[in-house]
Amino acid sequence: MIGRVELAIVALVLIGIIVSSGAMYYASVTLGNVSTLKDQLTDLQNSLQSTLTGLETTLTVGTTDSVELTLDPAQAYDYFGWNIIQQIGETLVSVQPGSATGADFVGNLATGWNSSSDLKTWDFTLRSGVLFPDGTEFNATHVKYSFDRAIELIPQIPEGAPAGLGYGDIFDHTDVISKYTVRFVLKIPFSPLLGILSARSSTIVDPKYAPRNVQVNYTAGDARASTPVAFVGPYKLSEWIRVGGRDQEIKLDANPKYWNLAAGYPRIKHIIFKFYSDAAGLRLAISAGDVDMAFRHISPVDVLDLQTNPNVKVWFGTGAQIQYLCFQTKRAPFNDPRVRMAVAAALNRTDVTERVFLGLANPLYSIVPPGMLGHTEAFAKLGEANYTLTRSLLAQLGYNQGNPLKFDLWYESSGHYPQSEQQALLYKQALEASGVIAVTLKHADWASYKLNRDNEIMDAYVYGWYPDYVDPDDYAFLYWASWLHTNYANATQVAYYDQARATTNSTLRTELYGKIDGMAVEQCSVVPLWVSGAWAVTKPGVYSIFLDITQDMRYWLISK
Amino acid sequence: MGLRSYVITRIILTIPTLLLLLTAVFLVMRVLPGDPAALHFEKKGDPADVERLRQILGMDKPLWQQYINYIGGLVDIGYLRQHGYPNLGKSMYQTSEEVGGQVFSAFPATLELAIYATIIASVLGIMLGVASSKSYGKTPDHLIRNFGTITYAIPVFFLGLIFQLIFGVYLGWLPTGQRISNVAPPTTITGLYTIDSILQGNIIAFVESVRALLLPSLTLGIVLSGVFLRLTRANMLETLRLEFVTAARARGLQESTVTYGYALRNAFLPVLTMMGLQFAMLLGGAVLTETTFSWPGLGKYMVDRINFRDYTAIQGAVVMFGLFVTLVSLTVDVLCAYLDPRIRL
Amino acid sequence: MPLLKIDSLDVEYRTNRGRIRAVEDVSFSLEKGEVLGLAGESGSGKSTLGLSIIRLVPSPGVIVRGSIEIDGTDIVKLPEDKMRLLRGGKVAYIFQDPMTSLNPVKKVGAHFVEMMQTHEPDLEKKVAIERTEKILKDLRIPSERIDDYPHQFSGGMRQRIMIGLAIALNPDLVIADEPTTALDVIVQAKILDLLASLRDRYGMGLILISHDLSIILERCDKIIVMYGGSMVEYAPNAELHKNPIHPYTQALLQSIPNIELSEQKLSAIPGSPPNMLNPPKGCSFGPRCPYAKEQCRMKPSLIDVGNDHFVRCFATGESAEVE
Amino acid sequence: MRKKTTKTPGSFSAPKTSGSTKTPRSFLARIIPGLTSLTRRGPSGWMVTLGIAIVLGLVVMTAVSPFVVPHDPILYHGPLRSPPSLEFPMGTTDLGQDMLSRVMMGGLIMLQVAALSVFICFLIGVPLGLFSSYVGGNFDKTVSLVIDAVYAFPGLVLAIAIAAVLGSGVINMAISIAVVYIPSYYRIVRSQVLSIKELTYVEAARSIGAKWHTVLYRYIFPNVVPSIVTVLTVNFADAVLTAAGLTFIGLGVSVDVPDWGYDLTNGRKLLTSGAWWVITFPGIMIILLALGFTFIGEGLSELLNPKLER
Repeated sequence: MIGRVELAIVALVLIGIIVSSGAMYYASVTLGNVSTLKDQLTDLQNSLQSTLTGLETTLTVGTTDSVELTLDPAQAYDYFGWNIIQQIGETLVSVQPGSATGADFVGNLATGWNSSSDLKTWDFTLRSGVLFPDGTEFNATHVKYSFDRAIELIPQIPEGAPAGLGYGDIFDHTDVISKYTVRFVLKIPFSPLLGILSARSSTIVDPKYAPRNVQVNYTAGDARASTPVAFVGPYKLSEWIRVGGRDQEIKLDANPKYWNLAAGYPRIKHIIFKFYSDAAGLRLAISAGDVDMAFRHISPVDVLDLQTNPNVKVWFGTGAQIQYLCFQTKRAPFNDPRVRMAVAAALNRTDVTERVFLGLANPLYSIVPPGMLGHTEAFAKLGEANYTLTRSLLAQLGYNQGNPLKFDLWYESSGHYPQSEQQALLYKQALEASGVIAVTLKHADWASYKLNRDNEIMDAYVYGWYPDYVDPDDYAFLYWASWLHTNYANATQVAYYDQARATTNSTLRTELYGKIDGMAVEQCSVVPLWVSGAWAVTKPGVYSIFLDITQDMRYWLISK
Repeated sequence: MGLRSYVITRIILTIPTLLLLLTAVFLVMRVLPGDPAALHFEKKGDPADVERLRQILGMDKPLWQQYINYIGGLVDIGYLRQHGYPNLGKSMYQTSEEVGGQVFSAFPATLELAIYATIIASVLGIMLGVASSKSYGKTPDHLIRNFGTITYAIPVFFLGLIFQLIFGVYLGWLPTGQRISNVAPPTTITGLYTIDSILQGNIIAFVESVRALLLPSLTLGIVLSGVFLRLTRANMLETLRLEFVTAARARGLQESTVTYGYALRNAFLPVLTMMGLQFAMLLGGAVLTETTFSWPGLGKYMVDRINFRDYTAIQGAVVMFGLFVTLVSLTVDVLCAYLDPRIRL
Repeated sequence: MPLLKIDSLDVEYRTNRGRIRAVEDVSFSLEKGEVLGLAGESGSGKSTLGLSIIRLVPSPGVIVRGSIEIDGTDIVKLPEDKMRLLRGGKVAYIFQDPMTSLNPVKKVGAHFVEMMQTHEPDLEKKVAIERTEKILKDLRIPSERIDDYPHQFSGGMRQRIMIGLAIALNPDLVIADEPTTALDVIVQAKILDLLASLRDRYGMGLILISHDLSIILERCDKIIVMYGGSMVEYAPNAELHKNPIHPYTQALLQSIPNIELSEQKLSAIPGSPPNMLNPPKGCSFGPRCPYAKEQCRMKPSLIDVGNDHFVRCFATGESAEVE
Repeated sequence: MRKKTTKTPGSFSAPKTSGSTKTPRSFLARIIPGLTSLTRRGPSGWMVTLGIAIVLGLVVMTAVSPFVVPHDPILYHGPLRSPPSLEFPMGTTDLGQDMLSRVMMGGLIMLQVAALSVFICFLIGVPLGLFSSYVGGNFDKTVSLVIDAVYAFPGLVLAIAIAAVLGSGVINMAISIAVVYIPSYYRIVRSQVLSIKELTYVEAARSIGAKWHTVLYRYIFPNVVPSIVTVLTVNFADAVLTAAGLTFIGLGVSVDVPDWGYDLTNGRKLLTSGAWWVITFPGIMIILLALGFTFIGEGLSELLNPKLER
């Protein structure tokens, strides 16, 4: 009826579509993911499949996470990347699912191990008959190759996991003793080695896809080429789509050559990951039944809300993610331990865990999270919102109502940490309630936050930590970690730390970590704040989810 | 002059504008507080590493040279042919990744949203505009005008949130995020899910992608319909008072023919021209809409990267937006030229 | 029965600033083949009168009283859809400005085809086009220009096209509203001749609206002189010419340059047309009338002075000796 | 008889339509009573009055709120996420803060940003427009080219990019918004000047040797004022919305200042658990503020050039 008017609109739209389609098609061709008929068919199949509910063979998982950059063990240092690597690859040893302390190690690709008395030479007997997809049998050379590669790449990838975990300072070299025996020779006595070896950065790679001196990155349209990990794990990475550097779709298929097939793993044949960019979207997806399981990050509010929802099941577990308050100790006011202690005493952790995390996190009084060896309640000594102590300490230094202690409290504002704004606000309130402290809240996005930290311009700032491996060794050093730029150093504490590394005697280690905590309370260079809980939400029909202290999600154990 | 020569001159005219735009973006992005390269590192800000990053990003060179490389990269056809996207440099946050690739992978989402929003906005806006101009000064006219004014004052993301609240949370009818849910996305051909799914005869995917599109495009469309409404109304009122409209009536033509074939048909050209300009506004709204509906498009990409101070990425996104807008306004002008017989001789 | 019969017609514009009487107590009738002239200054309501005959008085305007009968049917109460088919079909209207009265984005031919098909829905496009070409030929417009756009024609051609559109469905009545005002003198003559010839050919009734009395005098059989919305004088051409009664008519005639008599003094009419928002009481010409007297404060009625001559003035008696 | 001139909206019009006959002074002289008798000017007048009322209302509310709010918008700690009730008419946030108090005080940031950015725009856009269009030539050409390039670009995208570079905070927000809206001032001023420049009384002024700046500010500027006023008010609305947008994507101010934009962003997290009140009320306030300015703007523009008056 409109005639040329319609024509105009339609033409406008069409031209837009055509032009861009041209460009996009061009892009897709040159990127090499031209859709073949087969692709389309499997695609149709998938869509049909996953719309039919109650298919035992597929588990759809929703998450707000995303692989940060790569699935290359020599680089990946983010939770989700590690989680995927764990599904598709294998380490020599791993922590027994459900382990309370995270210290019960079982062999995966290794069947046995022993260390020299000085803890500098470790021999591992390898499992025989483990096959790569192409039929090659896994052997000691693969182990050597993997570790040599990881360590060689450190200078190239200073922000990678092996660098972060200090492989360079720990490993001297790796020897192939026999086809099924490999020896690690260390630079230092290192008791938590099993922990390191269970970390994803120690995943065995497939030389065919893992060039010796180049990091492997995402290649659009070719899942296999996108990761160097040797597909000896329970699953294979069969699809990986990224858009704008963020995951859009990941599909895992059961590995027909998995060494532990006999035990009936993996229980579920296909895992499909759906990526939501915020907790709200994920929460809606699980309550609408769009996904079988929602893991990381359903917000505490939603979790409590979902607990009353009969259509879903909420799983709770042990958390090991901690946050702590750092002080810039190189200048006033925090160059004085008493000031730091005064602030530490005025903190009100419970208020935060109750109001911000609604009880899904717990106050932390030791840098080592509960459950792990060497966890203490040291900081409880300073009390919660213990204003009498605060006032008396600050009084000695001439701070009072009229002349309060003034400083900037910094928080990260781009969602890198959960609800950091609200936390900061409550910390400020608690501190100012003492009447002798005046806090100025400052915030920065994650990148600038790190820059500020390195430039040491922040008086006090909140930071977080996540376990690389389940051992106090991965936590205790935070008190003086150089990259935190607190400029706090304490030879005694470091000495204790090294001693603890040099012994397997757990009572002794417990004692040593206890001492470190004890001194930390006096020094307050870094003050533990809280340790998170862990939770996952699933449909009622999903079983055997282990949320243990390792924080690992082991998809191959899950059944529905 | 023929249509062709008009088009050519029009294209030539856009070049300086584009160049200016690119330069502006470049300058803004280089006037940074702090050292972008140093931002990258989680643990150690080791100067050597920072230097390495600088080299990767070519920031060790003097500014003018960086500028040359930047412009040069954009017009590097060889690179384009090899990768299928222009050279926008490497991402600061994911140094191994090409910004061009990331931007191009995110663009279709934005394009699809923009297209459907434009359709909704223009159809809604024009229809209402015509209606109100026909009932000038009467109640419907006032109602429609107020609607227009209010849409103008609603923050697009607020409307989006309300829609999510109603249709997502309470009624649970429509997905509140993502381009497609429940099923795997169709294989990439155009990158527009609705088109691709049809091309592949994948009905489920089509339905799902439309469901996902509904809320975002409605939000954006409604907010922008106000502008189109206003334009249409004003131009209609102008045209309705011209003599040829009365003459048409005097020839006994149906009122609908007079309204659309005569009045709107003539009022439409200026409206269309303005639409070209408004498209920029639409893209602005798209950024917020994408953030609200976690729509994996260019806007969301840009907002995400702000958190990482990934300036090369932000720059790339902004450039892409610029190119898009230029392309559209070009198309619109050419379309007007084609539709207006008076230009065509 | 007359082709057009208007009886005591009142038309008002109802603006938010008050009511404007644009046409007041107008009555006349017109036979087929007759040419009626409507003369008067701009704002005298002649255009409104013309438009009210096809019931297209612009928006705030309404016909408040009286009847307009075309072939005996009163169109004032006619339902809109019937009225619509009357327009262009039985009654055609030609507008003042040919430049703006064609749709600039429509081909000339399309105007014709569209119109024909609206009135004869089952008419094939082919036939319509053939007819159009024929009409254009009659108007001496090369038929291959059927696919040109209006802006490609000269003013005179466009007016011919408008006329073509008017007669396309050979109507019984054509209303030409200042058809030549926008054109230069030579073209003017051509257009008027064309109208005349068409009238002779098709024998339709023609209403010629113009502010230019001279045109009316040389083209029309009957003449209505309008002032301030009411018809002040109504007479056959010759009668009016030799015996104009109303002072206004006289004044108008005075102001026409006359070729015959040399040194004749042209007189302009003093004062300005009435403000229709609050018109003068009584005779609307009163304020400007040289002969105004007490009684003129009352409204004069239309008086028949014999041989089809009607005048709205108290001066009917004496006026003769004024000359 | 004498003609009565009835005062019509038409006579209260922009120089574009009637500037040639009016000298600037008489025009300004006419604008005052015009504004005082707004409501007698039909719907447009009502619009303006309503708009002014809304804006003033919100400003006053923000100004007095610190003294009248029931609770401290930041520190108060009530029940978490409780829906609207007698005690908390607008409910509470996830931290148990009283929404009513937050809504009452939350306008400050918006108003500051909007005002500041409009001020900057005005300060740069208007003189630039006046000057470049008056002198014309290459200077004018170049400036116009640059301005048009900026104008053609998605405003919000640009604002975001700039804000991302500058970082958060009131002033930075204001600057990034200003950059986006300067063109609209420049363009309107320029188009106006170009038309007025040629008018007889300006020519006259020039011919009697008035200095260029005198001509610019005594003769031309006053005639541009009305259109500037219109742009200004509309721009206010835009600034408010853009500011809200920037806050929404996390380029806003710190958490210890009550702000509508922040509540909207934060409330989004609570949406899924059905806490509608945290976003709804601040949202409405933002809409009201923007609406107020829009009303003023639209009303004015119709009063100033009543094209469509029949």
